[in-house]
Formats: sequence, structure tokens, C-alpha cells
Amino acid sequence: MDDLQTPYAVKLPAFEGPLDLLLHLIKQHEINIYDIPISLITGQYLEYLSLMTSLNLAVAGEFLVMAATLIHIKSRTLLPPSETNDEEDEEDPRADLVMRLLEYQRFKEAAQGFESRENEWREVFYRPAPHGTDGPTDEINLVDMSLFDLLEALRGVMERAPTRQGLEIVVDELSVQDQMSLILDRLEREESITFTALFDDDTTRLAMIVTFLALLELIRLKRVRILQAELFGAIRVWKSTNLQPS
Amino acid sequence: MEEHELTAVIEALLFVAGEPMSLGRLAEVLEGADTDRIREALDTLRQNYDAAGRGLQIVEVAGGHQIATRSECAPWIKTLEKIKTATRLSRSGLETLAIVAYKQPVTRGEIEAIRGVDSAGVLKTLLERRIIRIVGRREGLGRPMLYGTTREFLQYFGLKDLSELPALKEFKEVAETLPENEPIRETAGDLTN
Amino acid sequence: MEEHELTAVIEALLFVAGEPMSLGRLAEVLEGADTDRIREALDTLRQNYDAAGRGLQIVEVAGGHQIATRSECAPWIKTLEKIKTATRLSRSGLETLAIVAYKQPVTRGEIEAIRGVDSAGVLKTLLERRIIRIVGRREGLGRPMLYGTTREFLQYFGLKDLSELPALKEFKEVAETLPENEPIRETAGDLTN
Repeated sequence: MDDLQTPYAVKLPAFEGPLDLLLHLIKQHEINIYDIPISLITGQYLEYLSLMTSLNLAVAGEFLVMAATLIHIKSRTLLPPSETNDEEDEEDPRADLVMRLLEYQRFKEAAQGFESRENEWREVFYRPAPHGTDGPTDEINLVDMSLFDLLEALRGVMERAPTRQGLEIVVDELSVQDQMSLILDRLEREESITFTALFDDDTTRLAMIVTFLALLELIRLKRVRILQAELFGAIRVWKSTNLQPS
Repeated sequence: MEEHELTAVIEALLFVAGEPMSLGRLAEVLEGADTDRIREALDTLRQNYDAAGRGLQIVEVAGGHQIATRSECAPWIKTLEKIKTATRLSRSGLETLAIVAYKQPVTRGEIEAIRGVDSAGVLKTLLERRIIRIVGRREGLGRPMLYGTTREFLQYFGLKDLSELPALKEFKEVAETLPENEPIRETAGDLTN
Repeated sequence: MEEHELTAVIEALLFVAGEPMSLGRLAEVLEGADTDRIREALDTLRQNYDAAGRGLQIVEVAGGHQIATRSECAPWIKTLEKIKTATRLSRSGLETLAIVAYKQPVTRGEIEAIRGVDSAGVLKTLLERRIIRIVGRREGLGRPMLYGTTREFLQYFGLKDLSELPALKEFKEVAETLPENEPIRETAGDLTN
């Protein structure tokens, strides 16, 4: 019964990508990688893609791009030799592909080497935690700290604070406008401020200048008035409305 | 299993377990090896560890057996721990550092608003490690201190300057799991202006 | 300190460290003990650990020395339920890692050019497992992020340092090997295959 339900089993090896598939085909047909019979390989490649499609497997875009590349190379091999070009200048249309295959192949082989090392060292355990366990550890060595850790940490903290809006940084610019509203703000709470007290919060010369400009602006707009009760006495800043009740 | 093999396996088990292993537990792991033989192997192991020039010993605690350091070595172990803690950063430390790095100059209040927890201790640690520094004070009410990163910070991460910090949106290329409306919009480059 | 005392202290330090201890770090903890003497003591220790009936060994990984179990004991260690064996790296993971290891510092674009497939997801997994890390940015257009391997990488594969990586197989340039005077073009007949 089982045989009837599965009339044939298609063994479809998984490939890491089009290059991997091509290497497989090359090996399967015992082809010299430096002299690929392009039409044979193109045919085999397209056959594999249609097999994938018939099995409803998603064919990744990269496989289609490679199919187009193969067809293009094949078409170039069919063209008669160009007579205008020098024979020497003419490049084998397969050269690029062969280089890519060779380059990919050496890393594929290196990966196999890594795999056997992995198997060997997976049998070795350290204390307190065996090496290479998944998941972040609670503490991180400063030497091993990477930008990825920093970004991960930022992402984590931002995700945990989703509702807190207005996290944008207030750019530390000293604007006269801001200083003006700060002064008016203070005058809401205090009836009057001494001239010198206005500058209490200013740490830099620039800040003091901005405060002074803000004060001048407020006077010009008649929003505040400054009074000196006696000669050499304290200069006080009043809100205009306090002096001129409407 | 030969006696010396049994001893070897028990040694390895005590080493990785990191907690006292009782005879029963050992027998369980060794799939029914005879308890008497396990006891003998443990004795052999203990004797081996009692030889001169050993920094470790097999102690019997809390109903089990465990590998522990010898007390004579304690002063050096303490030194090591000190060095290790000085070079380690907790997860909260890393989080706080990330906020400082990307939002600098930033106040403690702003950091705490993001993290949702008190961050005075973490900031102190980061300051002591010289990864962050006080870069000034914010104008306005309370004039809170502003934190920023140091040159050491750049060195740790192999960065030439802050503009080299990858922005969260670039990170998105790598980690495509980020939510769409990321609250942080500025790139690090903007912050250095 | 006597030689056997030094050996003992080093053994205790390697036991508590839980990470590879470099000669430099050992010297730091041992407050200026001569590096040659430390090296000798380490050799003595290693020989002691190589005696029959030992379940532990001193391995040299990631630029340091560390106590580890012998692989023969692995089957029993794996039965301790709290011991998690690391998930194996996938084929794509190993492939990508190989490219990062040999070509570092390398950009995602370069990796994808070699593999011929999108590699963002694989890179993220490798980053999360701390086997690779972002090491900086490449100068030039787009300033893409550069990837490199970590200390965990060395530890995971039992490598002392990157120079221990086996040499990457070289291949001959295509131009040199292509049959010089043979017709490259195939006949139309071949196309019916």
C-alpha cells in the first residue's frame, strides 16, 4: 500500500546554490571543469530546475539567473568566430563561469575540512559550560565584544521599550527662542528674577550670550521689563503683564 | 570498562558537572556500572589528585564528589577573578553602552527612560572601565551630566571614529527581523555632528 | 615559587578560568613570574595530563591553554542532561564561515559573489553564535561592513590561531589551462543532447 501511495521516490539532493548544483553536475558527468561542454551542462541544469518546479519547490532567483547565464554562454559558443577580432583577444565565453566554479569549489572543500574539525572538537568539553553552546551568555569579555553585540543590545533594549516615544535626542543647540520661553516660564513661577539669577544655569560663555539675547528680545517685544529700584541696586526682571495689568 | 578507563570517565564527568556528583548519579550516567567499582575508581582518582604539585583535589561535599582547587592556590585565583571581572561587561552594561554610543551625548535620565531601570551603577562601571566619559552638562533644569564614549571605546571595536558605527537600519540588512517602525532614526553619523 | 608549586597554581588557574589562558595572562596573575618558567610548568602539567587513565587534557586553543575533557569520554558526558552540545553548523554556515575565515576581513557582497546566493541569514546566525563578528567597514562606496572570525571560532574548531588554518587549495588560472588550440565552440549537433 505504501508503494502505491508513493509510486516513485525522487531523491533530490539539496544544493547550496546554482554553483553547487553545477559542481554536482560536473562531477556526476566526470567533466573536466576547465573544458565544460556547455550545451550538455545547460541541458542538465535546466532539467534539474524543471524537476524542482514539478515538485513544487521554490526555485530561488539565483538559480534562474544562472540558467540565463548558461544560455547566454551557449549562444555565444554558437556564434561564428568573429573575423574582425584578433584570435588572441577572443575570450572563452566560459572563462568567467569556470573561475567562479573553481573559486566556489575551494571554499566548499574548505568547509568540508571545517566540518571534520567540528566533529572532532564537538567531543571535547570545557568547564563550566561546554564551548559553542547557543544563546548569549550573561557576561561578555571586553576583548570579545563586537559591534554586533552592541547592536544586538541596542535592538533588545529598544524592543523592550516600544511604547516610550519621544526618545529622540534633543540636539544640544542653544536657541534664543528656547531661552526666551525658559525665562517666561520662570516668570510664571516667580514674580521677578534678578538679572544675575538669569544666568545661573549657563555654563558656557555662549549660553550666557544666548540668555542675554533672549532677554533683549523679550524687552523689545515688551514681554518683560527690567527695573533697577536704586542706583547700583539689583536689576530685576518682571513680566510685563505684572506691571501693566489689563 | 577497564579500571583506568572508568577513572578517566569519572574524572571527565566530575570536571564538566560543576556540582557534586553522588555515587548514585555516577552509576546512573555510567549505565549501571557497579557502585563498588565506581568507589574504587574514585579512590584511585583521589590519590592521583593528592600527589605533589597538584592544584586540584577531589572533595566530598553535599553528598557527592567534586573537583575543587586547593586552598594554597586561593590568592592567585582571587587575582585572576579580579582581572576577569575588570575585563567583563554584564548584559546591562552592554545595553547601557549601546544607548550611550548611539544617543550620545545622553543624560542618565534619558538612558533610564529607555531602559526602564535605574542605571547609576552600570554607568559608574562603564566610567571606571573608561569606555564612557562625562562630556559635559545639558543646559536647562538640573543641568544633568551628559555621557559619551571614549577613545578606548573606539579601540575596542576597531573603529576610527563614531561615524563608523553601523546604524540600526544597516544592521537591518543583516538581521531582517527588525520591526518596521524602528524608533531610532538617526545614524551614528548624525550624532557626531 | 618552587616548580611544583608553580605547576599546581597554574593547574588551579586553568581550572577556574573557564576560557583559554594565554602565557601573558598567566604571567599577569602570577605577578611577573618568568614566562619561560611558566612555559616549562605548563609542559610538565601537560605531560602529567597525558598519563594513562586521565579523562582530561590540556589543549592549546585560541591563543591560550585550557583544560578540556578527552574525546573518548564524550559519550558519557553527553548523558549529563545539563550538558548541551552545540548545534552543528549547517552546510551553508560552514561554507560562509570558510569564506569569512580565509578572506577576512570580507564584506557580505564578496561572500555572496563567491557563494552565488544571498547570505544575510547565514551571516546573522554566525554572528549570533559569536563565531564571526563585524570588524569594521570597508572604505569606499557604501562603506559595507566587514566580517571576521572570533576567538569562539578558534575554540570551536580547536585552532591555536588563524595561521593554523590549512592552506586553501590554489587553482590554476583558467587562461593557463584552457586547451590552447582546440576549438572552443561546439557543433550544433551537441545541442541536441
